[in-house]
Amino acid sequence: MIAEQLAANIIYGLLLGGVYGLATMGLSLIFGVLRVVNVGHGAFIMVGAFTAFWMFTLYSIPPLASIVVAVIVGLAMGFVVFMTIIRRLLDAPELSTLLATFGIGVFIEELSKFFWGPDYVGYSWDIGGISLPFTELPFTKLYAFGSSIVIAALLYVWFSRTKLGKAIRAVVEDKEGAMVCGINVNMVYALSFAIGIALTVTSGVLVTLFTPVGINVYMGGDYTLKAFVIAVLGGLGSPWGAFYAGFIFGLLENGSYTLLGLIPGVEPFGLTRFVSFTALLLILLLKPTGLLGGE
Amino acid sequence: MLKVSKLESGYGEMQVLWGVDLEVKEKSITTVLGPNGAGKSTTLKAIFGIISPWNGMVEYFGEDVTKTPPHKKVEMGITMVPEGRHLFPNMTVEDNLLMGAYLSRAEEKFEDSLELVYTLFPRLKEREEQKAGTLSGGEQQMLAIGRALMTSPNLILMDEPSQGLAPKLVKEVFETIYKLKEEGLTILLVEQNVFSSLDISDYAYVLHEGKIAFGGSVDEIKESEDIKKAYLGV
Amino acid sequence: MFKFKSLIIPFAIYIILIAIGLSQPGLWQPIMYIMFYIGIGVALNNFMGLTGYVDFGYVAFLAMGAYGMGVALGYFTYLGIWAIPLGFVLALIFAALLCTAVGGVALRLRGAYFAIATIGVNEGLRYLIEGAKIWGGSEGIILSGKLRKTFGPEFANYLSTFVADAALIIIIFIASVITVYMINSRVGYALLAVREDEDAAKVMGINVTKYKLIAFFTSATIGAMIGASAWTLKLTYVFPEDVFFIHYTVEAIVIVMLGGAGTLLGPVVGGLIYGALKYYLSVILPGFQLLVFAPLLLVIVVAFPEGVVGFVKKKLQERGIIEYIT
Amino acid sequence: MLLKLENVTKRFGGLVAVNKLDLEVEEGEALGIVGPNGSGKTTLYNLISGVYIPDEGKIIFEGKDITNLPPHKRAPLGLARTFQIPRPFGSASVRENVAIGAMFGRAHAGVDEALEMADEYLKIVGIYELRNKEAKLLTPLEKKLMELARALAMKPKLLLLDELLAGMNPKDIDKIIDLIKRVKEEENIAVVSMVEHLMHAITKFAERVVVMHQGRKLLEGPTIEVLNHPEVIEVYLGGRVV
Amino acid sequence: AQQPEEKPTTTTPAATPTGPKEETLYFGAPISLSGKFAKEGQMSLWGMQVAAQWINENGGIKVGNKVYKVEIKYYDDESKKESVQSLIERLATVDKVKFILAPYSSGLTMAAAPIAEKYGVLMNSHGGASDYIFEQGYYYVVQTLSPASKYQTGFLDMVKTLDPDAKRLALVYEDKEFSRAVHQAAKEYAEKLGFEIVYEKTYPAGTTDLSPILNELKAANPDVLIGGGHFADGQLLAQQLAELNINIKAISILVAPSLPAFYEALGTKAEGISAPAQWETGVKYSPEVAEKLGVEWYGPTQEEFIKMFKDLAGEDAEPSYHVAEAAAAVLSYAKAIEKAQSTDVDRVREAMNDLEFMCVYGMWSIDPETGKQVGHDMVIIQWQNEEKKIVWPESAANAKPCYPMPTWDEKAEGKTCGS
Ligand SMILES: Nc1ncnc2c1ncn2[C@@H]1O[C@H](COP(=O)(O)OP(=O)(O)OP(=O)(O)O)[C@@H](O)[C@H]1O
Ligand SMILES: Nc1ncnc2c1ncn2[C@@H]1O[C@H](COP(=O)(O)OP(=O)(O)OP(=O)(O)O)[C@@H](O)[C@H]1O
Ligand SMILES: [Mg+2]
Ligand SMILES: [Mg+2]
Repeated sequence: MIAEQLAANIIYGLLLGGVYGLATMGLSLIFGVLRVVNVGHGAFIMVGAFTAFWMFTLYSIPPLASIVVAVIVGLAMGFVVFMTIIRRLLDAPELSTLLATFGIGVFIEELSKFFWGPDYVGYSWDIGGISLPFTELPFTKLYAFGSSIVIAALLYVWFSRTKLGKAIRAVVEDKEGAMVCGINVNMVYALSFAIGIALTVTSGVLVTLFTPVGINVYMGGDYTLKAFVIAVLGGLGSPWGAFYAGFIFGLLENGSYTLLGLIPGVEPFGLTRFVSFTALLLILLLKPTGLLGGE
Repeated sequence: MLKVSKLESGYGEMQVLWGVDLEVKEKSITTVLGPNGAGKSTTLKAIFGIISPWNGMVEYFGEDVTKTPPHKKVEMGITMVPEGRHLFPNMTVEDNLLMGAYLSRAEEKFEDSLELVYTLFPRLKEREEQKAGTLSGGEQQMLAIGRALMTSPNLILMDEPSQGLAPKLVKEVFETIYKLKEEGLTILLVEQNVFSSLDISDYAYVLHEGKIAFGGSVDEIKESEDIKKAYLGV
Repeated sequence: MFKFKSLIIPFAIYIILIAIGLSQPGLWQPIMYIMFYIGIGVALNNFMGLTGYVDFGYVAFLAMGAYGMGVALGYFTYLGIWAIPLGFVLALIFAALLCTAVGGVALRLRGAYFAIATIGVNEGLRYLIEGAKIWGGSEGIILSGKLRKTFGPEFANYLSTFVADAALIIIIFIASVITVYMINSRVGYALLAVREDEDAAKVMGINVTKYKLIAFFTSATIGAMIGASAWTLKLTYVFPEDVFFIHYTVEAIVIVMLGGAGTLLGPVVGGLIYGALKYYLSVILPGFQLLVFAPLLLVIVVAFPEGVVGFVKKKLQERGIIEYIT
Repeated sequence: MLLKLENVTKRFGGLVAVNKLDLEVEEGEALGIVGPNGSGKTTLYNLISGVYIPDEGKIIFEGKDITNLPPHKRAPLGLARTFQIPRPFGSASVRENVAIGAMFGRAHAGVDEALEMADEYLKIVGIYELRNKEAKLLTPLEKKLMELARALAMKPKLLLLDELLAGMNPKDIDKIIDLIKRVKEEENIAVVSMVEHLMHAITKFAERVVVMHQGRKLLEGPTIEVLNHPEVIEVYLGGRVV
Repeated sequence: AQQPEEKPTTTTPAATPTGPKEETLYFGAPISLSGKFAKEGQMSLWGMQVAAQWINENGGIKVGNKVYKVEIKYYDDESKKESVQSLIERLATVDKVKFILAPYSSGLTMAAAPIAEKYGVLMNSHGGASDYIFEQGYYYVVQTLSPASKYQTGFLDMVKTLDPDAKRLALVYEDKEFSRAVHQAAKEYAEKLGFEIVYEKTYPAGTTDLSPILNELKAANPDVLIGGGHFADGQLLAQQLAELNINIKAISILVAPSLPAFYEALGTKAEGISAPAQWETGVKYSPEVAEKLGVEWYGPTQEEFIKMFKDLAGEDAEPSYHVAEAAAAVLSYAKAIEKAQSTDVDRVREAMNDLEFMCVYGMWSIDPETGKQVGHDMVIIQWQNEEKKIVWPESAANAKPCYPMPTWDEKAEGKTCGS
């Protein structure tokens, strides 16, 4: 009985972890390249969630297809935000971008509320699932997971195989060095920011595949928090680290539940959060720069 | 080939260059000497575009490139070996060189450039797989020059390439620079090592408080005791 | 002493604010609202501004303070009036305990790793309290009834409408003095070095851990005092969801950055701008204030990336008045 | 004996940066340390100042074993250094930078006293007029001079200079060497150890020279003698210099 | 800022040529138009405005020879306690408002109480349900909505009536003060009714995956489930019950199902799911019913109410119970003021003690001592055939309960509660 539930929770944890991972990669990428801590991260996830919602509700476009829309929306938003604000702050003290992204996040939320209202919306894309002996696995969640993996893999290939991907790495390592190689540093910044935001918005779509309800303009806060933690766990600035860390976090969150349930007189679900956040600290104690963090 | 006229620039509100004029002839080595803080590095940075010129003009083969951003300059065949090397420390030696050939113009000549670099610096070939950050100072300097060569440049701006190198390496670096000239490259060199740089240069300028205090052929400088005393402390 | 010249402007600001609050109808709470923001700015600045470390989990210290007071008033109500000083003591103790735990673990981390690890501390602690049902778990501690029964409704009200505010004001005054003292003492210089280059600071003979802990501890305990007074005493309840709300940390960081980190005047001006702007916008444009507030904030960041006070300081670099601005 | 290193080794992964090194530094001497790039000179300084802890061996300072002492406990004993790549406290003023040295080094001055000392040392190194400037705005040279003032203000017994003169104008080099020599006498700094690649500077300053090569001590002895040794010429100088 | 001038404050005389003296009476409201309660805040504001409009169009509030027109003076509290306190004070002093409509949620109401008390203003809670607010001894805080302890009890009564054999009850709810209060009270009540509690677990706020709990719940095999907490998690609970194919005979979820968005989000999955509501469109409160019960009717009829709401909020908007409860709070002030024939806070509060009336929202009367709402009854709604129907209590119902609800598989094939 307990074994079955544990198995179910582990599977769910892994699925959830995949989405967490993707939802963090954008944050990590932006930090890695631009040293910008995007406090407004969750607002972009929210935009992605609403993209999926509107595409489905207005045009009956299945959420998987609206990933394409999300990428476009994300690139556009990223580009605009970079050009209007972030670009002006690159030479300013590191933390001023934190202030800026806070403002951007609030602005996006409030603007969304202005247009879309404060409702908690959702959509039903019922496409069945797989029945396992101990639980049910809806296809939507499997798709969310699959898409995360595919997107992460595509990004990996793009990063390691294309010139532009390498240029991004070069800029991260040494800006002036990149300049003398003929790399357009500003373009790389703009592009990385835009890709980071596009990833985040896309992950917002996948989040709704996982949780197609409760979509609201303020939904991003919890994701921001988790994304921060996962980003650090994976090693800041390392999108791949973030991806792995997503799995660990998802697993801890869901997987520890069954065991905590054995303790009498507590709320095991609440304590899973305690466990996952404590695990973060322990891991950082052993490896102060996260799993894949450099020096 | 490169003509700089009345160049003014600085940092924030502080002006450092107060009208620098200089000229670099094709296939020559031109050295800029001068005391610390005179604005030598600033001049190179302003020419290359790392900081923007406030006033004046930079011409490259007669074309106005004053406002051209660095990556476009590299495209046109200008590159720089910056002070402090600015390598990609976590990339291997090979990858650093690869990044040098980032632009397609350079990529086409990748094989040739790489061969040139490895013949000039056999040490780099030996350390191909080592991370740039763990190289010794001298090796790093070689790599910085090598990476610049990979952009298949016509003109290289070099900022104190011999700084911090062991005497043996200093010699090698100057020899290398000389060889580069023989290969048909043009070099604008900033140095503190007065004697060695004058030895290999064709033309020299002395920069003092953001202005050119002297410019001419190397022989002229060598002959002028005044200049040596006043600006070079030798 | 000349060092304390830089207290003149902040104290003048406080006194003017208080005077406005006392003389203008309906402005006392708004002023306290602004003072609260100034308070968390000054408190966080004592750590963040002086060491350069960002603590995203900072609100946990306010929470510890809130719980300290909550536990004293909720579980030791029989002590009568003495429960209040006990509350402050417990606030200090809880904050110090958390400080030791976090300091021992997280302060070994650098930069953004530290910043975000502290989120883990904050969230972990919150879910521990909720999950293990400590101090009432998610139901929190509700005090109004107890206070009213123990002290009578008059005095209970007096506690949350006067004593709490007075305590906050006193805390802010003391915190400001501490800040100026720290900045001008060996501690301040040590922290300046730590902020700029921790490794070089060590070689200079600075016991980096010690000074970081001093700043951390100071900032944490001031935060706890604010939590005890501005939250528990004033609101008469403690809910974990509320006191561990990370938004407060973000606001505090924003205030410090807005004004200028590492200066005393910075968070004061930051809190003033932040609080006043938000209050008046919510009065003039209810429902749309954040839509206006956010772009305003962005304009300020782009115009003064080093904070308003940082900018002014730079402009006044060579003038005599600079001595008054720290 | 002021400083004694016994069989000190430091590894980075597979690389042995400092290899079974023995080194003794007498009180009152002016020592030069030279060697090819990557021969372990900076690493040696990092070991002495406590930035790294050796993998093997012992470091003894004034008879006290400081091998495992953290850096902040070494400085008050009388150790001070400059960095090869300057590490100023960027947003602090030049004066504050130097004062920090005076406060936490062996001088252990109070705040006011330290600020006065800072002025004094800034005058000595000749950048007094820059004292209110933010340190990060200095030129590399000025940063080096500030680091020298900062190290001197610590009132060290042993001063470790790491390529202080690199990139300096020949005219200034002579001035700085004179200055260090003078301060060394006046301030009773027992020893100055200097790492440089500039041979005219080394010959002008050092009484004794240690040559490092691949983490080991290749040779040591009186300056002129060592610099003329064929092995040194072979691995380091590449030709006769003096 | 686009509005340079602040609106005139206090009771400014309106320009009326003749007749009784007309004045404007401001009711003050700190309201959550941003932050986590933005949705409820917006709904409540509309409710207040509808009620004020109705009062003004129907002769205002008559006190002596004066006629008061009502206007709602509101500010956005961003769902934050610090703001609430400032705004209460501003309302009490600058705007000289004596009658406050409390902010949304119990926590914010608690934060407001000491300040309100200090300035001697009356505070009427239309969105703070928790019982503890009224156990603290605040005399000037009164309640219009039914307290938390009553939320899930009606549903349990209903199940017990429908199927005395459905004994296995499970509770799955959000670990927050409000839902805890609701479900603790419900649990006690259930035990009294003879239910067997087969499963009880909470989940933390902000959860996006309930599967760990639901996998366990499935094994517990309950007949009846009560739970939820707020909008997002309530929707999620239903969604994941469907995904995991956990069939239960009757489900009541707090808050979420009472909004149309619930059905829009879940589609047929919402069929048969119930929720407690303070009010619902179609509930049978009318002047006639009032007459039958011998209580006074006050305020718009349901048709009027909904029409006025739609005029204000837009044709597509559906009033949630927040609209009605906020409107009722406004009406209760008006009624009490008329009864007291004074705008004096103490006299009005006293008048409230034995005030009893019915409005579109239902009955209104409070416990004189604590101010707690005792007159009002909750209703149970259930989604049936794409519509929200009132199924309990029988006196208010406009449909029969659909019991047991269709299984998830049946629903997936399109079966609804009507078909
Ligand atoms: N990044 C910078 N920010 C502000 N000021 C700078 C910066 N870099 C240089 N300066 C200022 O510009 C002036 C000229 O500096 P520059 O580096 O060009 O001199 P230089 O001739 O190259 O000296 P050196 O021989 O020491 O390299 C100096 O006074 C310095 O203070
Ligand atoms: N932190 C480190 N991690 C890995 N390798 C290191 C580290 N520090 C130094 N090294 C390596 O140790 C060797 C010795 O370096 P060190 O800096 O001591 O040389 P050096 O004698 O000071 O050279 P230079 O004259 O160029 O400054 C070099 O090969 C260097 O790459
Ligand atoms: Mg230079
Ligand atoms: Mg070195």
